[in-house]
Amino acid sequence: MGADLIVLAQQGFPTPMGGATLAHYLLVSAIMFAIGLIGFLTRRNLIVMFLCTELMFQAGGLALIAFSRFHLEHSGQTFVIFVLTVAAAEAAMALALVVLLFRKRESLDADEWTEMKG
Amino acid sequence: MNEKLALLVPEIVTFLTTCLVMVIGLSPSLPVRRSCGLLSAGGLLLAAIFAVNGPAGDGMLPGMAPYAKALVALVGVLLVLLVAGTVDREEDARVLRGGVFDALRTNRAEFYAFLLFSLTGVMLCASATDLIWLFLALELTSLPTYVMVTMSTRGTRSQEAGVKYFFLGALGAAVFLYGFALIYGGTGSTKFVEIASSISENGLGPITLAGMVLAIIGVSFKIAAVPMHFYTADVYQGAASPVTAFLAFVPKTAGFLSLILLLSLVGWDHVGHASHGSHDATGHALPGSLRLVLWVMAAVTMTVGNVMAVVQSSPKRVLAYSSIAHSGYMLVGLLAGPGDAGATFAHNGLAAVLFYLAAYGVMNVGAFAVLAGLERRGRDGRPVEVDSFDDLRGLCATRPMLGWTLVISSLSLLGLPPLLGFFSKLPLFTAGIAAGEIVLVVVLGINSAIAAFYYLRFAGVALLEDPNNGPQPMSAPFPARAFSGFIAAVLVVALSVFGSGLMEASREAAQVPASGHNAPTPERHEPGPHADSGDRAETASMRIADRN
Amino acid sequence: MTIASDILQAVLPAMLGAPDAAHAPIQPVGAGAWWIGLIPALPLLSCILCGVCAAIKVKSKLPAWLTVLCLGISFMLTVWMFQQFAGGRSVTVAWEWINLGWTDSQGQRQALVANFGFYVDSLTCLWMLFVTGLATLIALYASEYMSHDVGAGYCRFFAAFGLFVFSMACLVMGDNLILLYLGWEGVGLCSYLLIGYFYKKPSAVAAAKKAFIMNRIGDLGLALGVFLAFVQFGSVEYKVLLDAARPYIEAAQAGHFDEIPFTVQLIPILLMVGAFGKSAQLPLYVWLPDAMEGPTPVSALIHAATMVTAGVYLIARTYPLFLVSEYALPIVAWVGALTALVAATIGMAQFDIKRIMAYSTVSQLGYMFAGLGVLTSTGAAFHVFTHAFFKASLFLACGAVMHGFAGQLDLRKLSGVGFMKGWQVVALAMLVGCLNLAGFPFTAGYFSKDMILAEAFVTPHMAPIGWILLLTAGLTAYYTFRVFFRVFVGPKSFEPGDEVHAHADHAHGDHGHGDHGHDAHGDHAHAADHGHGHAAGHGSGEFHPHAPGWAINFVLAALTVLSIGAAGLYFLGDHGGWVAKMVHESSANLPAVAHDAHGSEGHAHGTFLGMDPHKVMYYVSGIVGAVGIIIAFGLHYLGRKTAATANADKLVPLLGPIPKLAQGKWFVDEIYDFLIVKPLHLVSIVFAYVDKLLVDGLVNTFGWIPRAFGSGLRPLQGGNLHGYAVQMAGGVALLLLIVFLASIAGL
Amino acid sequence: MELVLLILIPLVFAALIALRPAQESKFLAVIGTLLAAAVGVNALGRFDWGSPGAMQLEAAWAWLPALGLELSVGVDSVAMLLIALTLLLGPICVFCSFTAISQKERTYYAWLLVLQAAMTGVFCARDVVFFYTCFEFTLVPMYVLISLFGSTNRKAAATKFFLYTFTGSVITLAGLVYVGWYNATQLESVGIETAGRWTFDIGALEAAAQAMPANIQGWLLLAMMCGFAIKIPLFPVHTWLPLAHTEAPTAGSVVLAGVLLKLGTYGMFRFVLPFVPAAMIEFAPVIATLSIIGILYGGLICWVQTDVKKLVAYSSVAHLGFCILGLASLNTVGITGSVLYMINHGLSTGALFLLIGMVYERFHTRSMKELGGLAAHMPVWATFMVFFTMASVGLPGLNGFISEFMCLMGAFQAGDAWGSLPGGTGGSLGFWYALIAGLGMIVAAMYLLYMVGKVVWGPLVLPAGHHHPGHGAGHGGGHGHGHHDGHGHSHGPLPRDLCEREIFVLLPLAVLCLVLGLFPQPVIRALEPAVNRVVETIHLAGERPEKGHGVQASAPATGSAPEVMMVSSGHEGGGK
Repeated sequence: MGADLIVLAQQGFPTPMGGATLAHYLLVSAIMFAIGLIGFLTRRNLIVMFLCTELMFQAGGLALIAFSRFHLEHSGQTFVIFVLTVAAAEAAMALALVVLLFRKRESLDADEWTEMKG
Repeated sequence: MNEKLALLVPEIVTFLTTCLVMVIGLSPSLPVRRSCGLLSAGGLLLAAIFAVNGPAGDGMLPGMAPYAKALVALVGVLLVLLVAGTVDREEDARVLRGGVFDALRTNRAEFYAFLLFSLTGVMLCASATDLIWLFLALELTSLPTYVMVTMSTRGTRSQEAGVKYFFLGALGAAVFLYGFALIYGGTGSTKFVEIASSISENGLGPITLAGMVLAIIGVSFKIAAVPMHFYTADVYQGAASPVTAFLAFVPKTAGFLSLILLLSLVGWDHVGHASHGSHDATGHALPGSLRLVLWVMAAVTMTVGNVMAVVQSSPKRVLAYSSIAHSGYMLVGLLAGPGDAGATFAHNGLAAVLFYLAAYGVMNVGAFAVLAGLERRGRDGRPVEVDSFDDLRGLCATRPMLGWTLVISSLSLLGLPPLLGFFSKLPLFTAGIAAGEIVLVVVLGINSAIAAFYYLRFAGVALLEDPNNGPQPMSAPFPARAFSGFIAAVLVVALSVFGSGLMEASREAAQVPASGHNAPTPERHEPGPHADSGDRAETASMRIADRN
Repeated sequence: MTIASDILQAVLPAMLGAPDAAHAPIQPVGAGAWWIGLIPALPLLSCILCGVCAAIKVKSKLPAWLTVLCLGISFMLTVWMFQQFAGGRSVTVAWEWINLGWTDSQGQRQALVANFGFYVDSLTCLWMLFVTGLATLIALYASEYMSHDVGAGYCRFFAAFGLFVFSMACLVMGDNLILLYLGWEGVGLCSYLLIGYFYKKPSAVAAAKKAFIMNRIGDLGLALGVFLAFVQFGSVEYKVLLDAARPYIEAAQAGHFDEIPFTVQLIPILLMVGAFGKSAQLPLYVWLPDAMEGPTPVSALIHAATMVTAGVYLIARTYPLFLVSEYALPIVAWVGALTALVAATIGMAQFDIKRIMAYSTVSQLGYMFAGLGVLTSTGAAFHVFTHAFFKASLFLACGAVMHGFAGQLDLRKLSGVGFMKGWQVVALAMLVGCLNLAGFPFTAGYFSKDMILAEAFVTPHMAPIGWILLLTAGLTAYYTFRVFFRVFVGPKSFEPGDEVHAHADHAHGDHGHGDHGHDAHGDHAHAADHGHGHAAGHGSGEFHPHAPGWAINFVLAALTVLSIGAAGLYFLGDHGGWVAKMVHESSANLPAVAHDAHGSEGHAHGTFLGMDPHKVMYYVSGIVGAVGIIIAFGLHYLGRKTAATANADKLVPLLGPIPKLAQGKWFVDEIYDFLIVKPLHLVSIVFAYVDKLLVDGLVNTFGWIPRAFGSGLRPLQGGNLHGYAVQMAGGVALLLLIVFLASIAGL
Repeated sequence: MELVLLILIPLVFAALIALRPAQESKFLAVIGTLLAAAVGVNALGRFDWGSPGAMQLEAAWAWLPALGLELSVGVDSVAMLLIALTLLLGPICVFCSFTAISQKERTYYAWLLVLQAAMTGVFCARDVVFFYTCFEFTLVPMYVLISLFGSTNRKAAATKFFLYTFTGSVITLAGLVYVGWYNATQLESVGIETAGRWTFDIGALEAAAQAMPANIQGWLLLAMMCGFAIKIPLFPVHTWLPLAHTEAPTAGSVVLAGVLLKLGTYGMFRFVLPFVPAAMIEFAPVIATLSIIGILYGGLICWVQTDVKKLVAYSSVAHLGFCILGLASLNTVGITGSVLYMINHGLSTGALFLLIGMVYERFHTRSMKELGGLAAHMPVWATFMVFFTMASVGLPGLNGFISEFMCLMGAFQAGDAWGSLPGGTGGSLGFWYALIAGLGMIVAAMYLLYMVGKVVWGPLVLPAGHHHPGHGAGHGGGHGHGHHDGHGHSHGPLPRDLCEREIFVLLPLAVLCLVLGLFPQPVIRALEPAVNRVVETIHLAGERPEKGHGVQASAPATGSAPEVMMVSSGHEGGGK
């Protein structure tokens, strides 16, 4: 499996793109995802956490675009548009939620909300 | 384009109802506002009728779309009845007392609209033919539920539930989105048919495999399967009971429909990968690694759900964990797959899952309707939910209808014959055994026994204990809630006698077209009586061919 | 080559006294008459009638008369049966009891058939005659003896009495081993019920329980024997079984025991265990002395005359099976002889006259077994027959004493009873009984004992048994007359017992009255209450022994006559008398050997000090008996001034610990208790704890595991968003790892 | 149709009881059970006793056909007799509860009737799932009865009872479903008529299961025994029983001992023996050993109990051990004995529980330390007690004997040493099994007589607070005043000794004990063909141990060498 991945990663895009291969894009995408995840896991501020999820979404978006380019196929790009839309909707909700929560606790610390457990 | 629209009539009907409800809900007239629920129910019924009479879908499992839509719409009706009075209770009371109506302070329109949106999302999941579609449908299912949870009560618990649900949900969504991206990357298409043919031609490459795994895990957030289950108990407990019932059914259904679709991209007929009993020469199984993932998930999910439920003291948390366990059971069906082409209901794991979803929806409504049908005065004089077994004591004596609903629902959830729960678990047994997953079936059996411990507690508390000496819980002033529970209880009994039609329907719904990527193994003959499903599969494949 | 084959070779020809029996072909099994079924049915009817009496609360002697009537008719029918069917073989099937068939691996149809049917031959008649006859007499005796208990207890007594006779009839008349087993356990039940008749006495309850359980041990052997007999021969019916064993007898006679299948040889060894239990042989004899807790008529009928001879009957009935086993009869002989000796030694040291009689019963049963073992089934049967009469009469005499002296049975507290007013019949009956038991010349007991003794010396390798039995005969004479000389003659003196049931003890069994003691005295054991109350009421010296009434005297007289008359049976017919004839006509006969000479020449195989035992044993045993009586006379009569002391007391210190041990019954009960009962009880307690802690604990552990898991997992649900997210991410990673590893592994 | 009525009538009356006022419930229950009994008598009459081995009175309705279920009923003589036992105990349980149950009567009687319906259903089911449904559904009424009407520790007992038996039977279901799958998919090529179709018909599955290779049969045996052994209960999975019995109300104990335990043994008879004969042959020694351990171990534990009811409860463990020993002997005598044992144990132990319940109702204790010598206090009761104890001990002439004797005899016959003797059947048990199990007869006498000796005989002991009606005058004045029934007692309607109703409840049982002890032949004759059918199945399986696929017997040509090798290696595997 690993070997396949490397082969795939070393394939250039169908048309030259400044030497950047699919692997580079995927790597960036993965790093973005990882940063988002780590941020989500480590930060306590709800807004930052939300932004981290956005980062993860966009990592997926980046991968989609890269693949779309790789396959010379547009549906991946279409997908990204929808992802962005959804992300926007989520952002709206997140903000509303954050505001609501802030009103209750005067804080955006996610760890304030541990009433229910077990 | 037009033929596609015909497939979407139920969704469209639901959506139109949504629009209507959004408007109606803002009416200054209380009776009109109150008709939101009825209107939603009516719309859903209509959608169900269209779904039943409508054409089969054109996705991987053509039969699944109408079945799932009808199922979601009908259980949706029960849920609409159940959510009566969840929002706007104080506002209505204020208006009744002579207060001036303030459109900004009423949430009814949004609430019902979100509910219907979410249901629409599930329906769309069922008819998805494309990864993008599926993604959007899933998000459409989820996003409204975040809001519903948060606004379901005015307490901080709902908000806590909301924040946990939303953030973890977003994390899950990111995971399956990444998975979708990888699937796309591995196969070069977002269309299911093309993905499936790509996989069957080129095999399951590493990227596609990684994508599948991520997608499965991400979507399993919706079904509350381990390891994506952590939110479940807190969210279910924090949300108002009717909304909890909604959460336990709707996203779960969406999740399972999506999982079925995703797995159908790979197919269940990877000959030679099966490592189970050598006597089973059919070889109908998922690829080994996916099988392993699902196997582990199924076993761990049901076990974790059950053992956690055993130690809980809050009925809602018990039901939450049990909901996890039920997802674990259903994963067995998913793992078993559709069996041979034209397999009977008993061999078809997907049919078992689809039937189980229906059964679980009904039993679940019954159980939560009882919790929703009761309330207590809180310290501030506001009604609060009941969330302790003490409040359920002697319910059969004090409120026979609610009490017996609880007894029947919980015994059915337990899987006690001859109730519906048993007949929905039995196909999982049969399908699991047919797929050679005997160990998993035994695990399932033992888990049913563990589950008996806490379900018995529900039944025992309601039926056998004497009522509390202290202040009794009151009936919630919404007869619709108790009514929905009553219908659910009746259905639990009725379906265990007359459920064969539903089983047949779910079997047809779970037919994977024979013209798929892998021809059926020649030595297995097709039994005659199911020729019509073959026809349907053929038409579906023709349709696919046309489009291509 | 072996003991048994030698015995057979030597003795079989000798035993063929009656030439017709020797060469007669196997008689066909005829059909019996329907009324034979009435013989067991009538006692059952009396049982039911007594039950009805209890239900309608009859408060008269009606149950006794009903019982006597039914048993009397039954006896008459038995006599008729004897006239009609003795000498032949007939089967009367009352109804089909068990009939279960199957096809075996060879395709043969096999069936387990056991009918409620009655097999009548001479042996049956012999046994049934004294069973029903004695039962009738003893019922009559009991009608008076139990009169203190008129009411529910009376009904209970006679119901059990009737049931006993029914069971005994099934035992004796049953045409198959399973019906025998029914009777076997049925008599055990009645024995249990009757020993425990005074159920408020814990000792009676314990004795009853002991009797039942000891018998059950034997019953297990019997059951296994029945199983094996069925497995071997495919039937449990005598008509099949006894004939099926015949082919092997020839091999046995030729000494070729290796030609006889092991299973065939095992059958009698299993059956004999049952016989040992029922007939109180070593090592299962300990229940019988305790069984004397029951009313005396019960002791007389069940524990002396009839039930305990069932073991003898069983062996006699299945004698062909015993003959084909290499070791069965020698074992029987040895067990019998040792039992006879051990019981006699214990009997010598007891003071309770009823217990002495009980040990003498055990001892005499040992004689009978030894008789069977030394191949004189005739002697054994004859001894059973005579013993039934004289032992019944002895017991009933003891019972009369007990009845009259308020339960006093200690021979140190009674003296000169025979000289008191109204006690002459009792004393006479006692004397005759004692003479019989002691083997005084020309009594019935003398002849029957002689037969066994002589055969013991005749039979090769069995001489030690002869010596043991001879010694026992002397001991028997001694302890028998010890009782007689101390209790019935000598200075008049008595001390009444503490149980005055004759006057006021309506408590036994009459439920209505059972509890007065409680109100008055609190929680004392009940029987003790009564004792104290009445002893005080009667005061010292005011007690007047009441002499037996007409029923008791009549029965005693009748039995005395019968036990004297039984001697005459020896002279009826030739060569061993009437009993011998009866035995020869039955399954207990030693079958003929076709090929060799027979006649009295064969007797010379064994000798008694170089003489023909048959000729000298009459004198030897007579002398031994007389010596015993004389010793008893010297030690217990001569110079005795009081009831309590006698010359024998001076001897006691000389014998060291032996008298103490013998008086303590060699502490066999204690040894059993220590070796078996206590450990078993301990094991049971351990089991109870194991069950609670280990077995159930394991189950609870399984129940606890999910709970523990749940509690263990709970901390993971810490309520913290980050915690959840971390775990979710970890879970995803783990699953991906699994997939990765699985892919590498090639799944 | 009768059979369905037998299930429906109690259910209908249960519903009626639930709907009508509480005062009427006991009468409705009486009518319901008596009506069911009357229909049962009719069914007994309609049953063709000439061919008792065949399934009769059959009827079937479609039920969830998509799952292949059928609501099909039918009985052979074994089932018919067990149904008769159920129907007999039904009214008895109702009658014996008249005074014992004074609260929540509707709940009590309604569930009692539901229980009866479920039990009847088990015996007449011809469909595995229907069987299982009834089998499991008995748990609910029993759970309710124990936890509502039991004694102090009732909740725990009821829960344990439910969970323990439920857990086991789920595995049984898995096993049976496996057979269903095997029948539907694995048997197409071989000539079994019902194969290749998804069905749960017992007959069809029987044929399919017999065709399984030996190692799979072994697993199947294990799976089925999980449920049945717990229900029976076989050592070491018996611990729920003493607890449940001790806590259950009288009628509950009667039903539990009388019928519920028989569901397990009946399950073994109906499923284990005919389904997996080859495995049964292989594992008979194991099962027999467990049952013998149960006989001795349970018996000895009885011996040190102080609670009468617990003693009788443990005695059930011992008694059922005999029953299973009979089944494990795999021959006609043993299995017939076992089936008889099912009935006899129901009668005698049921009656013992009734008797203990009657005492408990009067004195509110079951401790042998607080009760003693009741023969003086309650002679009628004592008479019955001794009678039924003797039936339980296995006294010949009463019912217990025939069955116990035959069970032991069966075990004895099944000795390998005497396979060729006329009365031997061959097998893997034999002399030592019978001998050691036979020790159980002695132990039974020990503990039952110990109980009788304490409770019935001996000096009168009543619990504190239960003074016998005093006469005050002590001795002299007491004579002739013995029958002041109920005088001075605090517990209203009950006289000191048994009342007519109680005697009426016990009499039929006593009569049956006697009748079955003295005239068992009609029953034995009825059982013979049904049992022999099973025995022949086992026989066939035993004759061809080298051919795992029993069906190959009908098509001998297909038995190719490699297949035989595979199967025989599987055979070894199953043995582990």
